[in-house]
Amino acid sequence: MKKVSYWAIFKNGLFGENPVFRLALSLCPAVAVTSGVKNGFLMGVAVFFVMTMVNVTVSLIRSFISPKVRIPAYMFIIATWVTVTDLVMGAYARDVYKEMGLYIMLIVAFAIVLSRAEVFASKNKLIPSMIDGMGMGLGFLLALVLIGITREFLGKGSLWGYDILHTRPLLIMVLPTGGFFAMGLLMGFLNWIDRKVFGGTGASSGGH
Amino acid sequence: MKEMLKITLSLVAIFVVAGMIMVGVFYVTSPVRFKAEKKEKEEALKKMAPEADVITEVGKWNIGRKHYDYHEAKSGRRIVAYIATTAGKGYSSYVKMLVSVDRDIRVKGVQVLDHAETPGLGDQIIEEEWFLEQFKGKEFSQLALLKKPTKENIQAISGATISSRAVTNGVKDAVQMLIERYGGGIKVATHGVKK
Amino acid sequence: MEGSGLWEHVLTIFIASALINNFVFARYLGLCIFFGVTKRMETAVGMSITFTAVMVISSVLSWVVYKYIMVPYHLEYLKIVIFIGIVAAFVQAADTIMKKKTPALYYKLGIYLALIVTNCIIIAVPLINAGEEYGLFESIALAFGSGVGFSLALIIMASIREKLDLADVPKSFQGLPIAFVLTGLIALAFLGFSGMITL
Amino acid sequence: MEVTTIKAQATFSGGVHPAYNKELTAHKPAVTAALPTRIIIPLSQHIGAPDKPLVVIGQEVKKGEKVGEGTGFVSAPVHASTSGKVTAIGNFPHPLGMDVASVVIESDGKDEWVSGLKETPDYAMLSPDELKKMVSEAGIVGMGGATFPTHVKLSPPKEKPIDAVVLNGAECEPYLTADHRIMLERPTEIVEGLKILMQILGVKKGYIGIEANKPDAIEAMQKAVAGSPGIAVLPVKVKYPQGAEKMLIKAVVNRTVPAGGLPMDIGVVVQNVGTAEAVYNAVRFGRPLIERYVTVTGRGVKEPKNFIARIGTPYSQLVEEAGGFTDSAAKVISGGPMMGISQYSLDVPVIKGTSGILVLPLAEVSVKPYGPCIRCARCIDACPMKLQPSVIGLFIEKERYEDAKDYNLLDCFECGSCTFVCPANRPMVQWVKKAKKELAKKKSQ
Amino acid sequence: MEGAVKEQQQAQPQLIVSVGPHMRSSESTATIMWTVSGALMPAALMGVYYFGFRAVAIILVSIVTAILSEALTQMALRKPVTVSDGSAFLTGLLIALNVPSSVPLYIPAVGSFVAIVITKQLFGGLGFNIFNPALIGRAFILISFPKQMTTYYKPVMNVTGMDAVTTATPLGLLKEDGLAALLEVFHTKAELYQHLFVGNRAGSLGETSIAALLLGAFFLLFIKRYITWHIPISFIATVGLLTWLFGGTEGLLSGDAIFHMLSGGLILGAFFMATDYVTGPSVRSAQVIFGICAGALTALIRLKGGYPEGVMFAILLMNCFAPLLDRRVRSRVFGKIAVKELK
Ligand SMILES: Cc1cc2nc3c(=O)[nH]c(=O)nc-3n(C[C@H](O)[C@H](O)[C@H](O)COP(=O)(O)O)c2cc1C
Ligand SMILES: Cc1cc2nc3c(=O)[nH]c(=O)nc-3n(C[C@H](O)[C@H](O)[C@H](O)COP(=O)(O)O)c2cc1C
Ligand SMILES: Cc1cc2nc3c(=O)[nH]c(=O)nc-3n(C[C@H](O)[C@H](O)[C@H](O)COP(=O)(O)O)c2cc1C
Ligand SMILES: Cc1cc2nc3c(=O)[nH]c(=O)nc-3n(C[C@H](O)[C@H](O)[C@H](O)CO)c2cc1C
Ligand code: SF4
Ligand code: SF4
Ligand code: SF4
Ligand code: SF4
Ligand code: FES
Repeated sequence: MKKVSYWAIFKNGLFGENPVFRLALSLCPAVAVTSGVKNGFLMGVAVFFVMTMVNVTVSLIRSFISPKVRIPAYMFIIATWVTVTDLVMGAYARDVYKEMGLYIMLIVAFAIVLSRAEVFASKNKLIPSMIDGMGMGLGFLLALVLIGITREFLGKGSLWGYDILHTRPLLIMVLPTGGFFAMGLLMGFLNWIDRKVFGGTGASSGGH
Repeated sequence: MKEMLKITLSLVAIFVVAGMIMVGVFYVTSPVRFKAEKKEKEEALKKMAPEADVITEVGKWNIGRKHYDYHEAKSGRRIVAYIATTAGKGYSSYVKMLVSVDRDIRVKGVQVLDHAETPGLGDQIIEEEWFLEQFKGKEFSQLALLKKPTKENIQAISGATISSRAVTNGVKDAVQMLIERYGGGIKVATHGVKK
Repeated sequence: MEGSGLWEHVLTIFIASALINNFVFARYLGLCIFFGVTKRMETAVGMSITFTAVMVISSVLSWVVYKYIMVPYHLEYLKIVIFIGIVAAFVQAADTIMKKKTPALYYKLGIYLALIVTNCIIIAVPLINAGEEYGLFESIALAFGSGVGFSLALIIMASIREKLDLADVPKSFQGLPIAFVLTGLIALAFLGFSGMITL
Repeated sequence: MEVTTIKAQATFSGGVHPAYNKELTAHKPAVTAALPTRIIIPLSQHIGAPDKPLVVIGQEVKKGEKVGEGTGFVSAPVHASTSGKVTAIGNFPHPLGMDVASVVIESDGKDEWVSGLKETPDYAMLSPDELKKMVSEAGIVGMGGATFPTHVKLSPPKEKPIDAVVLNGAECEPYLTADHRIMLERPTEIVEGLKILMQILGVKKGYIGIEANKPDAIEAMQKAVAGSPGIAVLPVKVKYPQGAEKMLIKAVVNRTVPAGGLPMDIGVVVQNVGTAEAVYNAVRFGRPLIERYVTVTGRGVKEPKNFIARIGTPYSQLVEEAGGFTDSAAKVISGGPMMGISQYSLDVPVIKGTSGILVLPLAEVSVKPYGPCIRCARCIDACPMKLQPSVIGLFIEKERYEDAKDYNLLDCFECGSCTFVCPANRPMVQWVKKAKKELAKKKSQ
Repeated sequence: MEGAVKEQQQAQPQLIVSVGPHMRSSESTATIMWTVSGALMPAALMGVYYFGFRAVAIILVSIVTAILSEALTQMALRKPVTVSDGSAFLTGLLIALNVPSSVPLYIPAVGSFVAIVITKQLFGGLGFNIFNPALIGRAFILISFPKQMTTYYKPVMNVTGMDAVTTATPLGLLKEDGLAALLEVFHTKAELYQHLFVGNRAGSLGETSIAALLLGAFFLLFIKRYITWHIPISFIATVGLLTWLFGGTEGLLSGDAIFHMLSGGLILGAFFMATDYVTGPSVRSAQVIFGICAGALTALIRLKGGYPEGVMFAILLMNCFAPLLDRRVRSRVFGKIAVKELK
């Protein structure tokens, strides 16, 4: 395999194949927990942790696990790390957990996690795998924070819970409806920037 | 055959290691979580009667099929408040609350524990502080929701009448229950009160 | 009285999960699949059927395991691992059985089965059931209601997207972005159901 | 006869009401157009394979002499419409658009009939096959515009028994009055022609459907049919495209031609009134089809008129005889404004299907660009076939022909009602034509 | 002779060649849109009469924002600017007619912007939007500014009148406080119906005067024939039937159908918004289904929902289903059935 720099692997997750805006995977939390920046951030951290750990684990045991059973094995590994995250957040981050506990548990079903394990970590050494996991996780986190900022600012006039505008300009943005609007408009806007500024194709590959 | 054995062994190994990790994390975190949950509840109760030094659950009561509990708050030997968990049917959820009353069964305070009302509309029952504040000192007969400014009764938040009613009804149910248990001579005048 | 209360509750859960708390439009679940399979009506219909069936059956299995194994042995904290295991095992079994017994059906719906395990709504149903401590019938009502609601969402979306194919959508918004905005608009319309039922 | 006034409202569902503008020429008796100096006889004046020429350059021909002969069953011969010398055989402009192989005859001014035309006063004694042969030899094709060879229509397969002949005197196209005039001027010939058609097909029932806006024609035809058993004149509602055969059948005999089917599927043959007159001439006098009624009209000519014109007469001559263009003349249409075809030049000749030459002034030419479909459903209401032209149009615009077909594109007979009513001015008919071509191309590949 | 023909040819004008039909009806998209706007004028004028100068301001702001949004978006997308077709004007006008007279002016402006940019232009512009732009605009501002959007004034009946008193709409009164409260305000049922009919009651700008709305609807239905009965009549009749059946407090058949049919935005919605060509089905039978379902949803929301008025959400929900209806219900092609029978 051609040597690719760690930075390139990392950057790929952030921009080129941003899990939310580009791969369009794991969209549910992108809408569900982003009515505020804080929740978006913490969800991002949880995914960052799970992805990094899953990639590390899968990379470590990749030579040891038979390809025939690799999918169930990966699923099990993912479920393990999600359980760990769930337990930890349930104990130490009570207020956030109350609001988004369900979505933390649902990380187990995020296609992005399994697909990175399968596409990257199962074929790469420890360090690149870890970096890929971190890059993807961070890309996810960034996307969530971006959406969170948009929605919280427009919907509540605050950021991270700190009241800035002292009014709620567009309440709808914190409702599901607003989440979808924010996602769609941001995605379209990013595509536009990509096309105009970077000359890219500006397309989101859509869906699963 | 050897292949099969290898696969099985490797899977078992993963199961065992992962299981150990989970069990380990569970043993570390579960006491923390348990304590945190307990503390949260205690703090919530404590807020309802800051002057009390012990708050003890003394019984259960029902609204429909749901069970709620009530507590006595004592400062030393003296009962300073009765506190009940309660709920009222709101726009899209039951609004769960703690209600505390003093020995004359006048409302001391109302605290919303949990709800899923519409952000920006229904959640004004928390955001608009005057709303819960106005319950203080009200006695049972005053717990009526009005859609106009009032000092005597409870004023609804405009645009969130349904959530306001949820709170009022929940409080009323709890106060009525507490009157039945502790009220002695207090009359429960239900006529003329809009529900 | 208690009995009729239960059935009323079951019906309430069903309607609520199908319309008011619709997985897609109100709970933001199943979005990847939702956007993925609604480009064409056929796939949307296939997915609807497969999903509803898998959801109901796997939630029953999960309920049994939860109630009779996990709760008695205090293994609730393993619910993520166990539920995903149940779903995966069930899907695998369904795949094998269908391939053997009803190849025609398998040919139609088999491809969707493969997509199911990495979908959050399948796993969300047993998790919600466990969280709400629902009984068997309530669990089924939630699963079936969610399935019906999800199917409704898929079919509406597919029909709209087919129509949208003919429209001149600005380039940057073609595909997923406009689908998101569209979903937002549908969710806005579905707010009309809000407040009808309190759970 | 059993003509009832209630039937006057007989019609189909759908259709449109364009301004008819028939008053320009309706009251004007047809005049015989002057003998042209040069006559162009296209070898393709019918649906089906083009004829092969029977003459060579320099050859002298007589009026009524066959100059082109069909190569297959679905074809019809063409005849010289005056006497003279063949001066050219080659491609010449044709009112349907492309250049077409044609025989050009320089008139000798004598206008001599070919010898040997056989009169048959007792034609009622002839067998159907003999009659059919005469129709075929006379080169008669549908004169309602479709130019389908008439003898082919008169030879339905055995398993499709025919029980009624309907003559089409609807003339629903705005402006045109050729059929109107022929019904006023030659009613007996038309009725005799109808009887011949009925005899050929062995049917007992004949109908003549006429739009209710031609009371004089209805009266004339009623007089002509008086005493002829089994023949009725039926006034039908004034509405475009009342004259389309499926719609006329619906109105007159209240039968529905199956989608994708033909009138003969339900036992009906439809012929234009002009066709019936030509059939009579062919059978009674042995004369081939060499002239027809042509309306030259519109506010782009100075004196709108009805003509009896020879096949092959250049449009320019008829326009001249109608007083020439007005200053504002801008568009020349062969046929009526709904289904007619606009012309690049006036060099094209009158052919067997030419019912009119319409010249529109600039003010009446629509040049509005088309906009997006606002889904107003006017086209759906207007479509006599009850199609959804809006959807068909949207699909074709995106070149999704198969989807358009799924919405019954192929049942469209291009009447133009949808485009007429469309507020967004969408050119559905144009698209339909294009899509049909594309689909045919794909099929042949 | 040859020469003469040549000469004559040269004298020929340049002929215009195009495909048929060579005649077109005189209707255009613009005439339709402007005429529908015109048909709303009586209702708009009554709004001004009842709610005063503010109504004028709201109408102007909505319309101007709608037209500007349309023009600017089309410029940005490098499309021809088509504001003269009147559809943006109509959308703006409808938004104005659908807000209470008390709203601050930026609210209808936001509504118009969302209606035109997000609901219409983003989806490809005129003819391609899935949802009724004016109603999405209204739903958007209702959710975003719930307080302002549910604060209604009593009519002042004085164009410059500003000292308005807030009050509940008749539907709101019925829902929140019951029939008794409603009759407390309007005294008798007859008086209630009369107020509803002439429009002297709280409500959005253009929805209060049933008489004015029916005048415009009559014009569109019978004079211009721009709309057909299928959607509005099935819609209103279904609401009437269901509210009569289930709307009462004394069991079946005790509901007040007339009240429900005359109140809220039903008449405005049924005749002017559910009939939007673009966002409803176009086959007539599908339109009847559309109307009945919209009526049922309206009754359901009014009677069971958390919100007193159901017309807006009912139409928006049916907009979701219109493509499905279009897909399933097609016109019956002439002679198509006969083919089956033949086989
Ligand atoms: C989407 C939506 C969500 C709503 N959410 C709530 C809510 O959470 N709580 C509430 O009291 N009213 C809510 N409402 C408003 C109620 O339906 C009702 O209009 C309001 O409570 C009446 O209050 P008012 O009489 O003071 O205007 C909501 C309305 C809509 C359309
Ligand atoms: C839109 C449309 C309108 C028509 N109107 C007439 C008409 O008014 N008169 C007529 O003779 N044929 C009309 N036709 C042609 C008839 O359908 C049919 O072909 C003709 O009457 C058959 O007679 P023929 O073969 O003698 O021409 C119309 C066709 C179409 C598609
Ligand atoms: C108040 C009002 C304003 C109008 N403004 C315009 C306009 O700005 N542009 C326009 O094309 N038509 C406008 N019309 C409609 C025109 O009178 C005419 O009906 C329409 O432009 C049709 O034009 P067309 O069929 O030639 O396209 C307006 C009508 C009314 C009642
Ligand atoms: C009868 C009729 C009703 C209309 N109703 C609406 C409406 O309710 N809301 C709206 O934004 N536009 C309406 N329009 C205008 C136009 O159809 C609308 O802007 C399109 O949906 C934009 O593509 C209507 C047009 C007509 C002809
Ligand atoms: S377009 Fe009309 S006249 Fe021409 S062939 Fe078709 S049906 Fe016959
Ligand atoms: S389409 Fe033309 S030829 Fe046919 S009936 Fe109408 S006017 Fe006559
Ligand atoms: S008449 Fe024109 S605008 Fe109306 S639906 Fe048909 S194609 Fe569309
Ligand atoms: S041209 Fe075709 S689609 Fe249009 S109205 Fe005529 S038959 Fe219908
Ligand atoms: S994250 Fe929910 S379906 Fe993908």
